[in-house]
Amino acid sequence: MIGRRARQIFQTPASHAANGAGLGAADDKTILSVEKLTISFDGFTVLNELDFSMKYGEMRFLIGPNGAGKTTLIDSITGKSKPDRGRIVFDGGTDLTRQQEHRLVRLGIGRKFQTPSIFGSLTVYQNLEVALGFRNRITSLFGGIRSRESDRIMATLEEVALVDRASEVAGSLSHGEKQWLEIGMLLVQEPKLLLMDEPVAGMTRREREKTGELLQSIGSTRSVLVVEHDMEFVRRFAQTVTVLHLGKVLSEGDMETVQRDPEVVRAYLGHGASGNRTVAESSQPRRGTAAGV
Amino acid sequence: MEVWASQLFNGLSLSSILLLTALGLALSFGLMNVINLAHGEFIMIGAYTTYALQQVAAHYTGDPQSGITFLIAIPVSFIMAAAAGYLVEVSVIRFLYRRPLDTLLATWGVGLFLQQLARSIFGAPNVQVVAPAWLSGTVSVTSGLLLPMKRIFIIGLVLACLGALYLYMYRSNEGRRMRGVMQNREMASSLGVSTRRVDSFTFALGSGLAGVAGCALTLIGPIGPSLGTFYIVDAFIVVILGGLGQIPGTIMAALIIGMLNTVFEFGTTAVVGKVLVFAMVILFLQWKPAGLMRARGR
Amino acid sequence: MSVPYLSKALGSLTSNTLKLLAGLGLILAVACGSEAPPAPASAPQGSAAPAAAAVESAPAAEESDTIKVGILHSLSGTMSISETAVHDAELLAIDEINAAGGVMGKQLEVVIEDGASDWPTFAEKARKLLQEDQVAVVFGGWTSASRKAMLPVFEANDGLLFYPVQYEGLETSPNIFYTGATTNQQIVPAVEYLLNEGKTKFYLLGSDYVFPRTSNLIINKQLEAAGLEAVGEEYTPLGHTEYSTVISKIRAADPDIVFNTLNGDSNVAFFKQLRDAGISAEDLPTISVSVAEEEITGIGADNITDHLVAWNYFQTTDTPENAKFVQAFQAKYGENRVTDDPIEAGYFGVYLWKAAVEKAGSTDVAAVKEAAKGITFAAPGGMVTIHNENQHVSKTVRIGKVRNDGQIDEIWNSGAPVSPDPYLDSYEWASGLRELAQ
Amino acid sequence: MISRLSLPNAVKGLPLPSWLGDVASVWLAPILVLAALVAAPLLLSDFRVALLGKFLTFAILAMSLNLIWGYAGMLSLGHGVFFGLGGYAMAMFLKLESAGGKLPDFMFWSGLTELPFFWAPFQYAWIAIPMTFVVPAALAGGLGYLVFRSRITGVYFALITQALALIVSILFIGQQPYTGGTNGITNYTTIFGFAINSPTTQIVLYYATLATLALTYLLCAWLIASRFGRLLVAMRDDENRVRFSGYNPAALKTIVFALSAGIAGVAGALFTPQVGIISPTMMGIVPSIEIAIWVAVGGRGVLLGAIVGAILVNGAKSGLSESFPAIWQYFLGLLFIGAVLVFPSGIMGLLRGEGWRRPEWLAADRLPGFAARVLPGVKR
Repeated sequence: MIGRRARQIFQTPASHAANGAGLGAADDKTILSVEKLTISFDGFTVLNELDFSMKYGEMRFLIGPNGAGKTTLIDSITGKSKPDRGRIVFDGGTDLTRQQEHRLVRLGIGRKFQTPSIFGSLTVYQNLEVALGFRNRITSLFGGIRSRESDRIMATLEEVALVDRASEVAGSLSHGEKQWLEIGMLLVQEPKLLLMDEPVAGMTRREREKTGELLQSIGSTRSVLVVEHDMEFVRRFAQTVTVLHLGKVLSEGDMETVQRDPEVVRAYLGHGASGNRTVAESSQPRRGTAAGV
Repeated sequence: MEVWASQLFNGLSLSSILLLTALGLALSFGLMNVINLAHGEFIMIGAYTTYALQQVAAHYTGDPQSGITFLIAIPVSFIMAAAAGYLVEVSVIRFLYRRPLDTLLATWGVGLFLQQLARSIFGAPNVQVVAPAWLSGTVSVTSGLLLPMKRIFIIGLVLACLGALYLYMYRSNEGRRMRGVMQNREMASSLGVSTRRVDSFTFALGSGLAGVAGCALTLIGPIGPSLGTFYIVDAFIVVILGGLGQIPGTIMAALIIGMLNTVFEFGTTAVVGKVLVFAMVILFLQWKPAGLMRARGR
Repeated sequence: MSVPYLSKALGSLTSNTLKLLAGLGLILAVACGSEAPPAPASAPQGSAAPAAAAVESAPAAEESDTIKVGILHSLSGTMSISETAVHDAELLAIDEINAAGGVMGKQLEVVIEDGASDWPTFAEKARKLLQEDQVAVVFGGWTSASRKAMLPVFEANDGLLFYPVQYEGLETSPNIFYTGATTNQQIVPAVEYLLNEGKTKFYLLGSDYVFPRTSNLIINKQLEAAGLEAVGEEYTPLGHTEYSTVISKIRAADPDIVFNTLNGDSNVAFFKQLRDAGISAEDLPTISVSVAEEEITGIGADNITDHLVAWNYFQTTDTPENAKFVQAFQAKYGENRVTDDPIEAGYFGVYLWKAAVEKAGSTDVAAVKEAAKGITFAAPGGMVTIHNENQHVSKTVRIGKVRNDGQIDEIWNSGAPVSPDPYLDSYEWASGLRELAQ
Repeated sequence: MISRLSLPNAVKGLPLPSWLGDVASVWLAPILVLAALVAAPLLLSDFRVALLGKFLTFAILAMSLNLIWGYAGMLSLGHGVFFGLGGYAMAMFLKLESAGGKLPDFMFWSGLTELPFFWAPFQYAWIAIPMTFVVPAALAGGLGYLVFRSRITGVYFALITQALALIVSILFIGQQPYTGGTNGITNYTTIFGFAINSPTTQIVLYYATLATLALTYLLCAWLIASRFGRLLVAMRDDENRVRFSGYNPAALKTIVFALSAGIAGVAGALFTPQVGIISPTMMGIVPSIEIAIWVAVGGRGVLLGAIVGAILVNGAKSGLSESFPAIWQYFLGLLFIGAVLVFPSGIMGLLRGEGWRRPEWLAADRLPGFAARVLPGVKR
């Protein structure tokens, strides 16, 4: 439980300055603009007037100690959590906060979950097929698939290196392969903004490396927001990093700058956790409310 | 006004019966996520235990109305039903954890089996349990407001069960282990708690409470092989409305359903009253799918 | 079809096919079920006496030595609490008849089926008895619903059903003999009795199904004719066990008699809770038409002492036939067993059929029906006579008061058997019932 | 219908055209079953044919439940209601035909003097027969929309549909003037002018039921093989991922639930004229659970499983109750326990040799094992 006093301590001028950069920046280069977003669960404020924005084609890493509100932020962008106040403007105009989840996907927002979320009893190919079909009219659900679509699926499988396993039941894949499959399912939908919640959690070193490269190639063509605890991974692949703490943006910039920010250091140390979190810890499922316990 | 006062009491009394039948379910369904459709048959076991005990006692003492026999029947019913529950858990349920819908089908089979067993042992017709003399009669509050002793006794019994359950769950080591397993199975297991043992115990406890309910129900209702079927659905509705795993929620739900049912039934008919209550519960779940009491988030 | 499950290798296809064929054979075998000879009659309760005599007679070769008869009651499900006893009584009658040389020198062979308290099952089993087993007659049914479900089957297959329970009347099927009371042999005289006793404020309480609703329709007409109106009418779902609110309503309506048409288990709850509420038969008497000695056992005699019941027979009915019947019944099924009206009606139904067959000299349905007209039998409850047209029986109406040992003291009877009048043609206030009912 | 990618390797290795393998593996078993059922009336007595005809309506019903339970993972314990509604719609038509313009008998007993307005349209076959599908589908659609919108799944869905069974059966029993009460609606004389009880009519009804069963099978097979079918399986595996793939699971589930209910209704419509009665006992809690048992015994998620399960369990029920009228419920109880415990993938699973192992999706049930962690079945 983090007390009110602690919260006051961490609301420093520095963080306000960082927020300022995002405010009113909804120009045509901004794909996502979160404005004064507040969410609370059972009276505990998880996001506190949060301001945050991202540009087209940008790959952003989101870090912060436990209970900082990272997953809640992603939840609210994807419609899973409804905010108490504030707006989330996407792609030049749409307010996301009152939309149903599946509509947000149709707008072009894809989300990867912490634990791989795939269809275990369908084949890898069929997994992508289901993901691809989301824009179809209901009537076309009853037909077979077209060759153009088949090509798309194969191309995506190539991208996530699962071509060989196309006809295997997805439930039999390794953990890392499942994560890639899930990423593949997002890619095949060609989203404008991709949200990834700890994509390398539970992966081996080699798999992490491969995933990082995959992320970079994805990030070159679209906007990607990655929540990650693995600092080594962040250091290796991040360009811009946003630090979230107690429901506010604490610091923003490249990894170097952020790491040197005294507020950030204090936030991590003050919370009793080191910057180098272990993989095991970061793969623990967490909900915003857990911070209250 | 006496009509309303007596209706209030009727509502309370119905609530106490609902709670008594639902309490065991709140454990097995609420805490273990086992849909035990044989719960009604454990109630039946309690009722027949009371009957059998009374027959035996009457045979030796010649006095079927002995109040002592009935008092002894309460713990004996608990033990018999708990033993049956333990057997069922060990032989069937334990293979089905994590498959709640399958527990539903299997326990349905168990229920059929137990009903037929009762029919084979005690015969198909209803049997009778003679209520002890001290439970007959009424307590008169005013001249027009008479409260049946049996109803008061059942309300007291429910309170006693709740008290005992509270003490068990929060004051005993066994109960602490149980709560631990229910909240985080893996963690409890890694701390050396035998989750197998706790599962069997919890299920037996839930069945035992059904047995107590069966014993009490002999006072006011029929005692036959299909006795359980009269109570099981209402009990499930109470647990669902209360919210899974929430004993306080179950208590609240029993009170609400009992009161509403009584009011509706008084205002309309028994049939319409029942339908209205179910419809309201479904509508309520639209609004709050988790029931009255939400389990804490993880 | 989902591919990963289904597409096993083609190589194993042959063996799978074989297995499937075996499975199909199994299906058909089961569907053909017991083409084998039916199970011999055996008492359903473990406690009961040995099987009916002589049913072990060799099947096909000497088939003309036996006559097959069916018994179809609910042996499982909620209705089994009432129906098993009737089933027992019918078996007793068949045993007695077999022991005495059978019907026309032939032994009766019983085929027992379980209606399972489910009406479509009654229809299915009735069809099975008639078409597969080709039984000469079926004794069975309890609820009106089960009779209504069986009726078209008996009519289409030209079978014969003896139905042993009092019912709501308004029915005459050419293929059914009704050995229980119709309304003018139970409900109508009961209301008349109560009116004569000076009761004016009737409260009608029943389970929510056809018998109570039709009965109350008739009672309301009857009260109307007497210039009265029921002070309350209440129905509870079948299997209802919570009566405190209903009792509050009754109290508020302040009747001087409750006319009770509740069914089965609900009676147990109602009477226990009525007594708990401090209402004795002295304060407020009830008259029940579905509570007999068997039900009283389950209710507990002390809970229903001094309340009234209307029937055609009580275990205490003082006839030599009854003394013999009660003794035989208890000898076969146990000292603590009781007899009651439907049990008696089930029992003498078998004898009525025997008499008709012997008179007709054949088990042919048309011949038996013709011969049955006017046949009489000295039943435990007194003389019964099959009516010439409507195939109901004349029986004596009795009203009794429950004793604290569970037996019933007769306090009034109709003197002579009352002729059955299922459409109440002979009552002016009931005019129009027949036209509308047909 | 089957994507080439998913063909098992063993099939690829054989010198046969691959489509032949597909056809054989997918269609051989159903064709054999169909052939047996077509031939059955030649081998069986009238009574057994009528009985088998009843089982076939149960097979259709089981298939409708299998569609939503076996594939989409939603166990409805209210399917008896939909079956019953279809049966009642048909019964209303038959009763009006039999009454020949007069008021049906039970209405009179209950004090009605004229036909209720909603009964009137059912005298026309062209309204009554579509209604056997439409009425249950509409009820399921309405309830499904409410339930799925609030993301009620799993155990909760099962219990809510069970409550539906209770409410509807109480309502039907209570509304005697309009529904015939406990008795239900019975005693029909003719269907389209033919005597309903004549052996010829019954044989025609049998084949009509068989044809409906075959059509339903084809419909389900086509659905399952389509993208829609994949989506159903996908929802069973991970509803959240379906939602975050841009679909609206509530809409998809409502559609399939309504479709399933409609099929159940058609099964009920075929049941009524063959058995000669429809009553609220069919809509209560007990039959609805039994339907699930048929599917479980036959094999969940296998189309043919539902058919085999329905016929076998009901055959066993009839056979056992005929041979052991007093104690047959022991066997039934044990069969149910065994079906779940010993061969969870059902008879079809046993036949395919996957016998005692259980399918992956069953072991990893969608519901978290213990309720103390967030509520099972309710995704918030």
